[in-house]
Amino acid sequence: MSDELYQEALLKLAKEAPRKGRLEPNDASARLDNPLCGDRVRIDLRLKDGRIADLAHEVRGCLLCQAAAGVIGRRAVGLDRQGVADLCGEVDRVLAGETPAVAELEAFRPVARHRSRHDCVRLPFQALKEAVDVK
Amino acid sequence: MSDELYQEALLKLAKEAPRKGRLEPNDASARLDNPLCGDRVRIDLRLKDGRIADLAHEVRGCLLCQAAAGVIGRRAVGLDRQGVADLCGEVDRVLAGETPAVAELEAFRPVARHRSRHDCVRLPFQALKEAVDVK
Amino acid sequence: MTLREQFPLLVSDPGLHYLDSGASSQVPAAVLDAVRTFETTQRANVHRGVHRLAEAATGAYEGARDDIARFFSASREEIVFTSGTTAAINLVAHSFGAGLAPGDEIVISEIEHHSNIVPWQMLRDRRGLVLKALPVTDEGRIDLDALDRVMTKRTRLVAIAHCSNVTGAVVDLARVVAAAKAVGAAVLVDGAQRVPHGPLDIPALGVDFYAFSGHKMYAPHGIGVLWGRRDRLEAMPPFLGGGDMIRRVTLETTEYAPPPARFEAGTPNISGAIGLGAACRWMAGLDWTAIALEELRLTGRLLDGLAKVPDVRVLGPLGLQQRIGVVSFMLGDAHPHDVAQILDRHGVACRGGHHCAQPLMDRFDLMGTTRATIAPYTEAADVDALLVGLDEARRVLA
Amino acid sequence: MTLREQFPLLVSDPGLHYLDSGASSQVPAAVLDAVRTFETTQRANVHRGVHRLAEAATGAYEGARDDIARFFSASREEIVFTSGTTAAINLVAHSFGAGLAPGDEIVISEIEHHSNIVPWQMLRDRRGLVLKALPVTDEGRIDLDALDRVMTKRTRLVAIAHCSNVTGAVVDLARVVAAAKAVGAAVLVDGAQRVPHGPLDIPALGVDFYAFSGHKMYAPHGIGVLWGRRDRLEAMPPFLGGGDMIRRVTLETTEYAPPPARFEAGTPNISGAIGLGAACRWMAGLDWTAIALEELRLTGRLLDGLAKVPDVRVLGPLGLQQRIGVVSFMLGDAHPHDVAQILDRHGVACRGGHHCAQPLMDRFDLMGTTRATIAPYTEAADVDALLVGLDEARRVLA
Ligand SMILES: Cc1ncc(COP(=O)(O)O)c(C=O)c1O
Ligand SMILES: Cc1ncc(COP(=O)(O)O)c(C=O)c1O
Repeated sequence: MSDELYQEALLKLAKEAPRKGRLEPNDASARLDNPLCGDRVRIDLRLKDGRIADLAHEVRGCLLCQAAAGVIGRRAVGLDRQGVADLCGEVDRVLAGETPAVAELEAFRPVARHRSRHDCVRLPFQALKEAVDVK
Repeated sequence: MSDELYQEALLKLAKEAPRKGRLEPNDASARLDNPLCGDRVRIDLRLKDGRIADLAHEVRGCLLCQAAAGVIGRRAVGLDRQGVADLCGEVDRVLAGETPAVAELEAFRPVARHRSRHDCVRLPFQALKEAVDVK
Repeated sequence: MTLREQFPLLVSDPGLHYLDSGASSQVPAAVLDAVRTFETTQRANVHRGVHRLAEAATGAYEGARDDIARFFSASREEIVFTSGTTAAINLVAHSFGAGLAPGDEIVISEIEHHSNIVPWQMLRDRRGLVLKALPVTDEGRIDLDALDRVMTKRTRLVAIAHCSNVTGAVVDLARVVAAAKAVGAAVLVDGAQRVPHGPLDIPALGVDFYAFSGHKMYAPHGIGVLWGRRDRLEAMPPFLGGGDMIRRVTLETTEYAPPPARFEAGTPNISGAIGLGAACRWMAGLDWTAIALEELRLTGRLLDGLAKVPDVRVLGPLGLQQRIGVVSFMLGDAHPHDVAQILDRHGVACRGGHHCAQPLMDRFDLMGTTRATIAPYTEAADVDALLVGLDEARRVLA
Repeated sequence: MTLREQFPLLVSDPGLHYLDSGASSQVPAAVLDAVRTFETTQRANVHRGVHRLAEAATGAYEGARDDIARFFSASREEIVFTSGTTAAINLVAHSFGAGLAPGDEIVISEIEHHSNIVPWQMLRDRRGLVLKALPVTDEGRIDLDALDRVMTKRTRLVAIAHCSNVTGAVVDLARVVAAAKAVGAAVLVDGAQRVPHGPLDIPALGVDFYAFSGHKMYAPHGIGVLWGRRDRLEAMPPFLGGGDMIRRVTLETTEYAPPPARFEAGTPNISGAIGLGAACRWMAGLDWTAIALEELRLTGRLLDGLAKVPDVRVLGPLGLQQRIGVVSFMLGDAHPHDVAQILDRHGVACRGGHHCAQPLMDRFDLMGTTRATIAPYTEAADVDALLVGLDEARRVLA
């Protein structure tokens, strides 16, 4: 596998991220900033029986951050709190250089070697976690 | 000339310093501390027509400081403001490694090489200067 | 030896195009050697010892203060060692700030680094002051025409960057000083970005405080200077309490030492100060007319090159007047982190982000910029490598 | 290689008997090399860059935080880098102090270093607090029996030295913690003199803050640590304002980052932190059981030798229990500067003076003491040279 950060798969995740924008009204919402780079992420959720029924994400950040939001747009609907925690765990695993169980996260494997970019990937997932945890 | 700090001449200046103690009442008095080593000097003066008529010095400090007070005890009576300034100038010269015009200061020549001790020698002279200047 | 050859890191990594000197410069062997000499032949604590190592350490430390004073045409009593620009500005915010009254006004600008914003906000909140900011022009300069409007009789301090760490713009300090003098305000200058670019007569600027960091001017991290006009420093209470800044301590009360010791509590960064002194001596030996010309030439080359790249927009002056070689730009909508990351693949070290100047980013509604800094050791090949890298960045990110 | 052989300065100056480690220790090659490696292969600013040098610098800097945390059994979020003990204590005085109300009480002791006195006096004056001091026994220990009397329901903080830099006495922190807990007060420990003498589980002490300096524990000057219990740090406002300690800055207001970043404004002393991390790794590799035994043996040799010199009086515990190898003494009425100066002629580096502990000097009505410190690299020959030198000092000064 190439260690090239900006592969087709990652660019696609970023550019074709479903569920961009805001969700109004929503049941839960979280906004997070990365103070070092100024990236900002907002996640809005609609919940039903403890599961994510719908969501939207708004990212002002780099491609890695956008691509991470792309994964959320594809994967997070249907998850409950535990499911979100598991997804975040998978993100940590891929950033530690391991093979993720979630196929879309494969595109982030080259990021493992770039510690300064880990937070770019984590930010949207942290926002997602905050949003489900608030509720 | 030996570069030995604690020569007979210096020890003698310190031990046999005339005019130790306080002068009460006095016309002028100055107390100075050296914050780095905690040395403390007090100079009391009686003045007449702008000249030092009598003085006393109280030193809580090292031998160099005591010896410097000893020079003052021997030399300062009779000096006016300018005379005190000249004496202080001589002290600076000897600490810069030059030959002083005042014989007693000869004993301080080895101090020139020990910058950390210059202030020990200067402190009593500074106090003397402050005392005449206050007046 | 060429200038570049004096930098061990640049020599050992010839594929590196280091254009991030605005964040931290590289360091010449002369400075590294001065530090190592201290650590291996003179190391001891300063001021309080009479043994030969303590004498040597004190001599080296105070000698560094002399070297720095000489380089900036200042006197040694005006050189206060701090851990950097940030610490120097915070010192003034506390010690000078202790004399301010509710309703007093402080003027900064929209272009400032967070280090020259946050300490004043905190002071404002502590003492009930008013904090105002000079706006920034579309060209990326502080708008000095606004001085008339912003300065009042309540203005006590103007705190302003000599050179912007984002746009490279150099401010006309004479105008600021005149406006401040007119209302009796003091002037603090954040010189962090100015000092790496050559000698400076600080007292001649007519300002009251001048702050800078060693790590941007070829010296170690963790050391910096607050230059203060003597009467200002003498009038100020201390900031930090501890050893070395006292005249006499009892359990009840403390008498403070005169400046600069009053503001240097605790064991100082001795090796850092020695490194900064060596950096000043090193800089003093260079031909700054030639270097300034070369920096200008390379800045021009960079600006010309950027002008030819589609989608690139420069944030800051497009000309070479009143600017240093700090050049910020945007590549279309691409995030500066992604741009910097791709440049890195070409060995080009640039900084991408908000550069600790978020209010300026807000002013231009930007997430950040990519920033390249021209330093005395920069060569045309470095600039060209950046331009080549940008081509790839465009392909990938556009 | 013996331990001593790892210290370039000691190797290159075999006639030196360095007994001034209480002021600043010497530094092993492992630490110097770590710093040089940073400066020549990784130098860049941290946190804000994505290029490979910035990545390497950030990795080395944050890796140092990990090494330090591990060495002190702490977690990395609790390790705040400062420029030294003095800065760490001032940080607490400002940030923790911001939560105190007029009439609240702070307890220090008569044995403290100025660094642990003056910041509290300044805080007292800023906020109308009451500052109390535990007395010192004739043996040169903090009198913990006075805790009952001095502590009240208004006591908010006890700030105390783990080991005295004058008498070498080690305080029974468990008693202090128990007394503080009983009234709900926090405990700050000045660990400057404790940390050079071996590993320590800081969280297990039960205290709230622990401050120390790198330069006394085999690391560079200009770096130190404030360890703070996580909940304490999280509850505290920042001290210095600037880059890196923010979450978001506008011209109007600023949101602060979580600890430890909240307390690390500005570009940090990167090489210093890396040096301190290397010092912790170096210390972690030593056999501290053997070293402690040897330090004890040499301290005993010194105390025994001093007991045989007429006119010598030791200020501090005469036994080896609950003390480190910091030994202070007076030679008749001789001024400690004169004693230290004569010792220097024998290659013996001792400190003479008030050791930034004037209240303790006042307590014993002394101008100062001569102080020798036993370190891991101290040998019997060093102690013996001191005793020989003292003989001459007696002849000259008596
Ligand atoms: C007990 C004690 N506390 C505090 C300090 C101050 O440390 P620093 O000067 O490194 O800030 C020292 C040493 O000077 C010390 O021995
Ligand atoms: C203009 C300006 N001011 C202040 C600073 C802060 O300097 P330091 O981080 O060294 O304290 C910087 C650099 O970071 C800067 O570029």
